[in-house]
Amino acid sequence: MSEIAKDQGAVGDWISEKIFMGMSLSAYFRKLITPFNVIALLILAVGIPLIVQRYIHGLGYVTHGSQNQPFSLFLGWGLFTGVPLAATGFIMASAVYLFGMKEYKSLVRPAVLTGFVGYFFAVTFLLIDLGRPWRLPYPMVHSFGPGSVLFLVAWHVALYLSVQFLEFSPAILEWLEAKRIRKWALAITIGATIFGVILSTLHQSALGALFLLAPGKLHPLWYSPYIPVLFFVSAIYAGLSMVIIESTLVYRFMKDKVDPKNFKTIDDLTIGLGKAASLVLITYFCLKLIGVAHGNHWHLLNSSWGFWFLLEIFGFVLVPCFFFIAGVRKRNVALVKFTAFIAVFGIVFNRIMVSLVASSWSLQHAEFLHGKELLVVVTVVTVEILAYRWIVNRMPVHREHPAFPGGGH
Amino acid sequence: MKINRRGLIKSVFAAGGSAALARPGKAAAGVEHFTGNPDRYGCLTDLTRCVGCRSCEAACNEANGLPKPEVPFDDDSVFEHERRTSEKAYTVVNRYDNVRTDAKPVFRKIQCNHCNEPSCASACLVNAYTKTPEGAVLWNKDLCLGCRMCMLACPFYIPTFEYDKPVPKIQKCNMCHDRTSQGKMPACVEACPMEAIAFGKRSELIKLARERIEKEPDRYIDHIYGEHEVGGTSWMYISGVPFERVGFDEHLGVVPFPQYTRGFLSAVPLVLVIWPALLGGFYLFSERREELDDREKSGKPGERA
Amino acid sequence: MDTLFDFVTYTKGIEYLIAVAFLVMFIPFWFLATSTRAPQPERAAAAETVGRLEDMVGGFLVPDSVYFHPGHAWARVDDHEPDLVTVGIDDFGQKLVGNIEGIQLPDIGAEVVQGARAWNLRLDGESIGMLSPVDGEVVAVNPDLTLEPEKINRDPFGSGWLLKVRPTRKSANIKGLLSGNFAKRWIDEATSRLMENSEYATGPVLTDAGPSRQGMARTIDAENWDRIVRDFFLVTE
Amino acid sequence: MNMEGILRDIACGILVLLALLAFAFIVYQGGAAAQEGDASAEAALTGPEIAVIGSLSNLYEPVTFSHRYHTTMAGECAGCHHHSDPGVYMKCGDCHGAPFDPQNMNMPGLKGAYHLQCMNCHKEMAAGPVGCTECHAKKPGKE
Repeated sequence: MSEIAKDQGAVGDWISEKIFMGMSLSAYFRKLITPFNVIALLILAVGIPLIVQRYIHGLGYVTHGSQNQPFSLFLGWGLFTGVPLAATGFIMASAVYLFGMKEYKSLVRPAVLTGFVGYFFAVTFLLIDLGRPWRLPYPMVHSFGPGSVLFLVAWHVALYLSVQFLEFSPAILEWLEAKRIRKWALAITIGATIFGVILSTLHQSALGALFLLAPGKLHPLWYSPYIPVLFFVSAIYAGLSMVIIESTLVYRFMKDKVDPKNFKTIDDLTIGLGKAASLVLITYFCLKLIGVAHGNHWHLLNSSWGFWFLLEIFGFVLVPCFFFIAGVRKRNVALVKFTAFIAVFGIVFNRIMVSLVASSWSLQHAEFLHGKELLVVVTVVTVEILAYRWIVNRMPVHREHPAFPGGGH
Repeated sequence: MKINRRGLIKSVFAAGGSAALARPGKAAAGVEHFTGNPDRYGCLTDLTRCVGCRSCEAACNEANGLPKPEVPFDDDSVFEHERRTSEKAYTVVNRYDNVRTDAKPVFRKIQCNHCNEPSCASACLVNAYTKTPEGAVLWNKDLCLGCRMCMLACPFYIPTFEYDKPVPKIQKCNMCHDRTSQGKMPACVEACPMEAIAFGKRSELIKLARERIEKEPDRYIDHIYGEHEVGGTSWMYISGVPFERVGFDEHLGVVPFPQYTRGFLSAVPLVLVIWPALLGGFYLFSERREELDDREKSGKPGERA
Repeated sequence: MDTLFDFVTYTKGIEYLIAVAFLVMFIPFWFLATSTRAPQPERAAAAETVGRLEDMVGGFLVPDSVYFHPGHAWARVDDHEPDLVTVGIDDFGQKLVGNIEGIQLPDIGAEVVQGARAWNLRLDGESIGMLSPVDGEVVAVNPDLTLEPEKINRDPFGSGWLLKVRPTRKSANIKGLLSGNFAKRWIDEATSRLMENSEYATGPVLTDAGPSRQGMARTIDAENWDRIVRDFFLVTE
Repeated sequence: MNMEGILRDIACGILVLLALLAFAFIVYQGGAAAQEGDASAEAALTGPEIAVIGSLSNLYEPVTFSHRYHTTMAGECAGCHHHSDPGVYMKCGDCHGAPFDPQNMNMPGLKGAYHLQCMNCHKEMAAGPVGCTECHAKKPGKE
């Protein structure tokens, strides 16, 4: 059918089918008027001008601009929280292709998409936060600092963004119905997955290793030479929980874009993911205790900071762990889904704590939430959700393209 | 010929032990010790001499062409609250109560300490900081991305960022590197009436500091701040008052900061090299198992011709 | 390198280069290491069918590791499945019948008895039975044969295997089978017997590259080729 | 911590203090005028009445140093003209030049010598000008 359209040179048809999902222009736009989209439009109307002014007046226009606290919410949320939450790609790809859990195959593409969009917008946040964003490729092409941990993070986030694009490209090529190129895209799946796991292991842990250089600044309860391992292990259960959350939301709000047969298996898959997450959570809980033991900071636990630390490891690690176990044993899928939200909130809590709050514990007065910062973050997250939805609506992510049975990848 | 385990272990240790004893000197050489350029320059601030006249701030402002401050340099009202350096002032002087004799307050000048092993340099992903042989740590505006990782890495909170500029720079004291390379003294040193800041080779300054402390033991605390802190800095301080009472951080330890990330960085190539085979192995393992499953499954009542 | 910073920058730079070089080298190494494993079964079997010179007798492959039943079926115990016996048609048999259109294999779990009919070949509208070389229970049949029966002709001792049997009287069965030199001599006699009842030499039948499409029997006697085949396969109908 | 050293210092410090207090009282009564005329009592203390110190003048005006006043007050010359043979009174600039000479790091430069000498003494005596503009006015236009 698409060949005939192309032959007649009707590019319009191709666009209407690919971009507007086969609807006429007016029908498409009429369909766009939904409450969610209206709110999103409002947010963008406020946020986009802020971002523009950030580039005109400098970063101080949208951040608290403190010389003692270099990181703002853009890095705290966008990079330090965004990247572990985008670890879905390497978790599912390695589970299915390297460890042979073929039953999770239906979740691979959504996970890779979540990862790709997550990393893409982590880089977007970086472009907002960097003083000279046009120099982003410098560490790759212009001047190397191999002694710096951030050098590793820069290289790996860039490489992993492209690896994830390659891993997701079969879906794009199926959407564009480019058979030959798709064959090549599928051929590199295993190689891309292995390389993706290597990259992810390193930069998830490297994000934590950035704080090794601030022994006096990060609170001793959070500071330990194990930060890289803690960041990596928590990224694993972050990825697992995000896969659960992503599939929950899409199966709930975008039912028509999901392959009917997936509905039958999603509950078992969710239970499986929950079980895996509980194992990682209990490991992470113990690693956190070892971190405290390493510096012998037990006495710090009964301080105000100690309270926050205890809240984190009990409220956001141990509680989700046992909720997951309860959900798995009683096969209560709703509980597993709910726990995934808690676990992800725990990740957000930990990353914001490490990157922004606890790394200013030694300052007399520290500034935190800055209104405009929050607004810009909400704006970029909104754009992220819209982009994700745009892709899932069009590309065979949760469903197979009719012309490519079995989905291949 | 049965070698029991204990016999084997004993022989291994014997071999190992003798090697270590034979040439202990050799093993010791393995320990890394970095001296840096022995002839590098530095500064020594003597807090007992500083009278808080802030001529150094004025000189620094002029030498670096920094914007004029709101409060003039001879206005003492700035001493009410503790200030930090900013993108418009590479050095500031703060006043502290004198805990020993309340006659004369103590003044402390803050500026970049030009560490021997700069944490900012170790944090920078584009190598924009260089520890020059002359001792100064310089920031390179042609490389910097503005990621501000150096600000987190600096234990003295020194590098500052131009938040109000669309094309921001990192601003910090560069020990008047252009002046010193023309043989002149840094502007603040030259301007200081009381010669509270001595400028010279770091090794000379350490000797000078020790001389002053020995000559007047009651006047000085017997500690040169910066001789060992964070692996040693080029800008050092001697004071008549305990350092933490004058805003110094006494908990920074003596480990040079690049050492803190070295452990992690040496694990990185291990992951890069081990993971491919490890993950490849998992892939082969699961492929093999899947192949066996298929063969088993297909063995069942296959459809016959 | 008189400062730790220079030293770390230098050493990490070198380590990264080594690691990157390793990663680039790993890809070809991976194909080198893993590719040899996958196609191995075919190649090994092909090696057997094409036959090392000493295994060839008058143009027919007679591998040493195989036991032959006079009805031109073979049995072999593979080292990776010590308690199973793989069964198939020998090179002489498949060349005798030519391209096999289809095959009717016993069900899994069925019992086969040495010297009793166990499966039927279907070719040119005829259905020709063959005798099982061993006693035992069928545990597996070759899944590819339903779609690709020609595998039997192409690789009778390898991917063209027919069934897998859990033998019940293995040692006794072996006594009734031929192997090594006995098998070679038996194939030699079979070849000469085939030549006796054909007017012209079997030469042309064997000279073309692989087994001729029709098979030797039909080349020799187009009408009652099935009688010749049944005679060699020691079956009555 | 040798106790005798400290006691001896305190004792002589008090003595000097008393002498100076008495002297300052006399001077205070007499006012500046007395300072000019009373040369005879200190016949041995010669040297310029007023010394203008301005060799380093840059941001500040030169200092008009009341030399005679200080000699009468100090009662001896070695306080400032130190490290030299008796009777030999050199100018400060003869020994003190550029600061931080690697061979003799502890010897202040000329500017340092002036300030260290004058201000430390003023502080010890808790008398005499200490603020910048109290000794020398800022040159106009030099902010």
